Amino acid sequence: MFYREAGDFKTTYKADQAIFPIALDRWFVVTVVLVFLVVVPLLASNYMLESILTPVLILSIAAIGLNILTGYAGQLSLGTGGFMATGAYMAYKISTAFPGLNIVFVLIAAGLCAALVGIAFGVPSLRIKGFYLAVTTLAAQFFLLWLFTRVPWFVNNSISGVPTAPPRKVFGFLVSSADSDPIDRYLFVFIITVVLALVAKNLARSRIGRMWMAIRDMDIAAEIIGIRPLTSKLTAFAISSFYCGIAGALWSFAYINTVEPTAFDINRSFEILFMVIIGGLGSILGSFLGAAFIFLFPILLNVMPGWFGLEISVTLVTQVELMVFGGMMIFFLIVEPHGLARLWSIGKEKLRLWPFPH
Amino acid sequence: GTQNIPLLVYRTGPYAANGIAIFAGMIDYFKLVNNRDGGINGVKIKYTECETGYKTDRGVECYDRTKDEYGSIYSPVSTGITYAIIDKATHDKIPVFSMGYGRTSAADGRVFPYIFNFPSTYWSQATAIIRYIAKDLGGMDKLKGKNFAFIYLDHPYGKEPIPFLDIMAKKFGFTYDKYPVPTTSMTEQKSIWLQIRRTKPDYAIMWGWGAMNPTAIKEAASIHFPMDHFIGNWWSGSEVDVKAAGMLAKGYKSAAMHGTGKNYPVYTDLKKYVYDTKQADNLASAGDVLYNRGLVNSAYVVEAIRTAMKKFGNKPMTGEQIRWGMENLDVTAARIKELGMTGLTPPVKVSCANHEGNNPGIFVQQWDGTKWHMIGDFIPAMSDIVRPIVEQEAAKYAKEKGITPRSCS
Amino acid sequence: MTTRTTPCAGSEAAETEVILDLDDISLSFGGVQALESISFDIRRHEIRAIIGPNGAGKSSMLNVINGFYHPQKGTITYEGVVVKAMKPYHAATRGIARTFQNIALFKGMSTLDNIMTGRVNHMHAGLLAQALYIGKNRREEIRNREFVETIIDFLEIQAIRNTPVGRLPYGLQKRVELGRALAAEPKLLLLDEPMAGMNLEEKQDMSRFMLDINEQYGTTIALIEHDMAVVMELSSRIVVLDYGRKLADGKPDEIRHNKDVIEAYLGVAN
Amino acid sequence: MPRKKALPHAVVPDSVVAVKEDVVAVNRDEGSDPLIRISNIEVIYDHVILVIKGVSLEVHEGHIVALLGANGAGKTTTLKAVSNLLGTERGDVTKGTIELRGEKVEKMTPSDLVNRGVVQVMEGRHCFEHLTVEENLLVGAYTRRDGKAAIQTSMEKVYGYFPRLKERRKSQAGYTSGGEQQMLAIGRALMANPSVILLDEPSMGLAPQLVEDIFEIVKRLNQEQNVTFLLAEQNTVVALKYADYGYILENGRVVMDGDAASLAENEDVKEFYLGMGGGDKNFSNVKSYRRRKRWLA
Amino acid sequence: MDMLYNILIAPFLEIAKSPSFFAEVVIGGLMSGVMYSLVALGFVLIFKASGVFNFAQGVMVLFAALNFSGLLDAGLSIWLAFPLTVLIMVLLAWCIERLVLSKLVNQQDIILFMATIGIGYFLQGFGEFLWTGNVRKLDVGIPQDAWFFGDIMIQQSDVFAAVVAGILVIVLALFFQYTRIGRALRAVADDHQAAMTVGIPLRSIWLIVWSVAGFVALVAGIMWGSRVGVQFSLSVIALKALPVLILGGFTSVPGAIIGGLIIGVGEKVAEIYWGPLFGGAIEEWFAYILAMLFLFFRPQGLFGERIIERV
Ligand SMILES: Nc1ncnc2c1ncn2[C@@H]1O[C@H](COP(=O)(O)OP(=O)(O)OP(=O)(O)O)[C@@H](O)[C@H]1O
Ligand SMILES: Nc1ncnc2c1ncn2[C@@H]1O[C@H](COP(=O)(O)OP(=O)(O)OP(=O)(O)O)[C@@H](O)[C@H]1O
Ligand SMILES: [Mg+2]
Ligand SMILES: [Mg+2]
Repeated sequence: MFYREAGDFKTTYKADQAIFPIALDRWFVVTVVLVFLVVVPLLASNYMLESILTPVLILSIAAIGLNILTGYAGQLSLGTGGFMATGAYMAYKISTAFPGLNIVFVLIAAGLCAALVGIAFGVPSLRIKGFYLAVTTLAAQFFLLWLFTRVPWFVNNSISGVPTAPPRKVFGFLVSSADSDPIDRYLFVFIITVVLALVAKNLARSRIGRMWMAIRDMDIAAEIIGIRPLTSKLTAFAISSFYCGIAGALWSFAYINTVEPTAFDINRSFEILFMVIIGGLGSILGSFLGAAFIFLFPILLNVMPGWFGLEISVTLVTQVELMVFGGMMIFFLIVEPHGLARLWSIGKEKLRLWPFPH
Repeated sequence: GTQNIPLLVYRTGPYAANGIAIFAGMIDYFKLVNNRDGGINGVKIKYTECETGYKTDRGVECYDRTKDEYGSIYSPVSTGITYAIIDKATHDKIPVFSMGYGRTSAADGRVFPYIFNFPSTYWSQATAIIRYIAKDLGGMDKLKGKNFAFIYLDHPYGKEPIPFLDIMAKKFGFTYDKYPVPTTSMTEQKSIWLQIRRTKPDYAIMWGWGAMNPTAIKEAASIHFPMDHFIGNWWSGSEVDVKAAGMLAKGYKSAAMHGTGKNYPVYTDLKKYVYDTKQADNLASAGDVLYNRGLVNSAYVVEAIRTAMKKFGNKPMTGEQIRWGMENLDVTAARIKELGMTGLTPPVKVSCANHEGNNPGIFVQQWDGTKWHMIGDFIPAMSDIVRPIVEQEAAKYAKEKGITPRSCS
Repeated sequence: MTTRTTPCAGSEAAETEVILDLDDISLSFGGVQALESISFDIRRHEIRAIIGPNGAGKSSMLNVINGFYHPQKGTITYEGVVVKAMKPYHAATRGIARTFQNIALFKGMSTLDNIMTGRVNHMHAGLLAQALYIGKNRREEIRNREFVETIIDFLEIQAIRNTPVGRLPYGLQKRVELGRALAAEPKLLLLDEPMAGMNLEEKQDMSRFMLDINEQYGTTIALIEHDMAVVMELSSRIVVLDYGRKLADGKPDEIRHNKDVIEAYLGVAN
Repeated sequence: MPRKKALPHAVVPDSVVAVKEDVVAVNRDEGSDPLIRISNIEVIYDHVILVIKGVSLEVHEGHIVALLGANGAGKTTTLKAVSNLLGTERGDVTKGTIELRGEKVEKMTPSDLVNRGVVQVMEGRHCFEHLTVEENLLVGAYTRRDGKAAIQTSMEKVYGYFPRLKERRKSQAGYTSGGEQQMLAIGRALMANPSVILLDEPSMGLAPQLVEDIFEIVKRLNQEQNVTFLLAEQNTVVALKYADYGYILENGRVVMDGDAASLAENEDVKEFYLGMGGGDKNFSNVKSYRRRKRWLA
Repeated sequence: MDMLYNILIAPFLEIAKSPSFFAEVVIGGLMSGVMYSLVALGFVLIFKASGVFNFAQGVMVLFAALNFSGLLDAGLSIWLAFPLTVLIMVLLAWCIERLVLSKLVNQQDIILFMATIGIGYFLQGFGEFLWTGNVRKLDVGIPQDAWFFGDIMIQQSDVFAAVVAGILVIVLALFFQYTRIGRALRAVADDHQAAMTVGIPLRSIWLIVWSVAGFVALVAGIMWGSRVGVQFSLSVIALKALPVLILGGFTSVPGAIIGGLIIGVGEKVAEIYWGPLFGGAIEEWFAYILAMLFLFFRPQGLFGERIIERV
């Protein structure tokens, strides 16, 4: 009864096809965005902004990227880290090669590089499917990281191979490197995230999104009704990698400040995959929920004993963290295999029926 | 108040074995200072741990989480995390003490006022190892025409010495082959050792960490590589690296920045004030190479704080004040004796321009199948070739970041 | 579209041109000869039934027509052009749509989206327009949505517009699948047992839909169905397959009384 | 409806066809406890979708009970509730009980049920794609302990029912035609030597004479081995012809039940399920917008 | 031109120059291939039986080895520690079946896949919790020295591992071939629901299979552990087993061995003769690329079951 769509009539298809057709949803989303845009920067501590919100947002972008590929187009990928690394290294390369170039364009260019790489590694998906494909995407993961550590050109021959992100400005605000104000950095990342999320949502509800989902749900039937597997799969790989590339670049530029290979290793690929699955395959909202959950949950477990004044050794906490984390993942999968996003919508449905059980 | 100190630790994950020993040493020393002396000049040390699992992003998050309350000085014991927090710490005016790891060019204190990497950097260490080999061979001129194998972790850490090996190879006329070991398959080195068996290098030098080390040592032993011609750096020379191979590893050598074993007066105090009161963090590792490294690390930190207190008074020091203490640190032989660490750690003196300390170089230790033994004397680094490159790299960094190096004169 | 008096369009169809001509088609899988020198044609605007016992090769025939299987022998002429080694999506772009015997809907998508996918080849907005949902894409989405809504109305599935099809009961899924095929505005519609799993009333509905499609849009239909009452009444001509061979071909009345067909397929009870 | 035999597909002995009605009656023991008793169950999918709203029904030993109803009425769901497969579809029996010979089925796993002789033929075939036809049949006999020879005999019997399967026995089930898969699904269930069979739309996708054959087999098993059937079927004409008792489901509720014969006489059933009411109904001139009568709106 | 010469010709000249070394490389490759196969075998078992891509297999190797060496360190004899560890693995299988798999019947593959990763996390934390993150030495008397046949060196431990792997594969292959369960497993992998309707008890089937996989993990853990010590990185070997797995085909026991041998030889030869041209460590990705190219021609792997594509 709290959540209702009744009385919310639509008279045109235009209205019905709006991004959030239900008024309550629309207001909710707008409010959330405004809160994060205005209220949060005013109230949140620097730690909150730079170590919690910023990385969660960046990971959300990567999760959206992978969700496009795995959740929408159904191509399981374990190469996310590699595509993120491509974005990070190319962003570094481009921004040092053209110091005057606005960072927004640097990001786009880096994303495009990642997209190209994504297409190259997406080609096998035309023949190889399911877990077989998943394993071959590891080739992208390992090959790309190998490439970036092996070829000094990518890091401008820096001896350590771990260059620091150069300081870059947007509208006069410093948004990358350690000297930038956490608020500026956060807002920069936030705006990019919102834009990319909107774009992803738009793609998902357009022709291309339906093509992806068709390929995902039944590729043979999709081909028979006129969907070309080649274009749909490769666009999925390209766009997904574009997102991951931007996420990787932001990770290096706006979060850890260095361009280093271990930030994009295989564990990162898995981490993003968890986010997508715990959040909900094929859901943009889920990407955010998943990113927040997977990133924050371990931190929460770490700091929680402190709140209760418990003196537990960090080692024990970490071991317990792994156990609880693993357990929670299984728990969530059992409770709702379709992820947090589905839990959310079931919650809404229950609210709609409330106080009646059905 | 208390002197708050953050510890970015890792006791889980792939490098847990190393972390367990090293952080036990660090913590036990703080406990010792608290229990024996009632803190540093009466200011008790309060440390907080944050588990990083050796992961860079977790390290950054730990840094951010701890820096407001505890941000006085960081020793992450991870080159990756060090790199990631160099800029942040500089911005936040918190010193980073990367003792014998991290960014080598940070030894130039003019460009990196907050980063310290004494008693020695990777580059210095590499030159000292070559110097040791030369000594072993009977003179620098004997290096000519020799061939070495360089086995390293394929990671920023492992790659640091490569430019220097290149420079020295040219300078002294030796050649060397590079064998990277990927972080994802540290335990699979068959092809490397097959190649080494074929090329039969005169010496093998290793820059390894974690599971890579024991694997390499075992493989070397099983191809019957002469173990006394196999030399690791000081992150490849602890008990966890050789124990798995046991007697097979007999003869294996490694660089060391400090002494091994428990035969130092400080251990008497440790036993009395820490172990016997059942406060030891991990008693099993006491006396291990990495445990001693932790002790030394903490001792330097404590001495730096003490130095700072001389100037700023006996109260908890801020990051900036500790930085001053680090920069004016002068641990003399006499002071080392007072600390009960004679033989455990060599003297070091840091200056504004030189954050590597005035005395870079290595000891060499050898595994006898059950224990590490120090062999020979301290081997100084070739600072004459290291320092110019340090300055050159630092200048390059300064230019890239738009930093004007401060003046130290 | 009120009451129909003429049974079907069959009689006129006889005079119209041939839309699809299959000549001497043979298809085998390893040892199984699924089709053996089959020839028949389909004329524009007719309802052509393909019947035969289980495993006779009916579905395989449809697969050959839309390029999913490539026959080892024989020629396919579609709208006067010989087609060779056609990919399934080529068939779709040329106006051949179909439904499947084992429902092949996109389970994770809503009814609406499923039907909208049928229109992929009628939409052309660029990637950027789709990303921003502006201009051409928005107009296209709305235009096609309108078209799809007419299909939804036509098939009377308004109520399940937004239900994920995985949750629908079998019969409704069949209906949605028909909708998806219709959305492509096909010239030739291949229906593989569209009425399996339906009760009488639903079959009647389905029949009505097919006739309306055939009449309103002039769509040619190739129909596989095991319910003889339906086949006999709807189709203009029937081809009978029996384990890869063509057993008979002709008007319903001829087939009904064909001895071979009765023996092989219909049984005397019918 | 005496049928001529000599059809190549299924050889059903005449004796089976010529069942006398009074023989049927003798077998029925109405007074005893039912074999399957479903009392007032409610099923919810996905925590929120209520599809069965208080269905009660009984199946007595040796009966053939038909579940009829339109698409989406809840037949499949009811059958799955009995065989305890709902859990795997995120469905839940939230109210009511289902008992098999007085035992609650919710405590049993599906394989326990098979061990008690209850086998289900699922809607939509569900063959093991990668196994050959023959292997599928052998897996069907998984629970049997009476030896290879007995299983072989059963297999021959199944091949006797469905000669087409024998021809295709070496090919992977995934590559057989729809109808062949349907035969396989039924044949596989028979391999378990069940005493109760839950049949979900057995006639779907089968050629007309095979439909009759299938029901003849049902009848014969019922007669000769006293196998009990609960079947969901769209083909109402045939279903009511062979069943003893019928339930009509609509929208998750039982709207009518009774002896098959009396149901077949019911005017509404006649009109909506048998297509016999309202005069000349056929497929080519159905009225476009016909008011549907429903028991429940 | 030079580049082409270096890539296309020089390595072969080198091979020709020293055939005995080449032989050694090949043998070395075969041996490490066997070691991968041991891990891959566990994957195959579980995939074959339930269609679950068990990513926790690597951690199970670690967990088994940790328990085994932990018990040995606690003073138990091998003859006691081994059956005890087997028991622990069976118990683990039971827990996994009870708490995880039985709740996820009939879910999408990817969900089950994720669940196994969750299991992996749990086990890793649990293993470290029980036995700490220290490196443990494992010595069960597997000979660690090498034999020299003229120029060619063969490690005794490799030969030992190969023999053990061979026995394991034969036993498992026979098990799948000649038992009723073998067929039932394949049925389960195809369709959980249908398998239940024919009376296959998923519970006990899964218990059996996971127990056997746990046993295989223990064997792999002992082999690997006595080589490199029992430590966290054992769980990472699983990554190396993946290309082996897809090359051989997910569902084939012999495929795991053949795939292992191909990958082992391929990557060693590539690393030694071509690696230096690219700065080394091409092993890291070579196996994946090799497997990928291979799959292009046979999407189901060497011995995998044909992927059924039908409408
Ligand atoms: N997995 C599911 N999730 C959600 N709803 C479902 C699910 N399965 C079935 N339903 C819903 O339950 C209702 C009953 O479905 P069921 O399949 O039992 O009908 P049926 O009588 O067997 O129909 P049909 O004759 O078409 O097979 C339908 O409205 C359907 O939408
Ligand atoms: N891809 C394939 N590989 C092997 N055999 C196949 C393949 N496709 C079809 N067949 C075989 O070809 C024969 C014809 O199959 P088809 O599906 O065309 O039959 P159908 O006439 O549609 O039968 P039904 O009425 O049962 O659907 C069957 O025996 C089937 O097993
Ligand atoms: Mg068919
Ligand atoms: Mg049904």
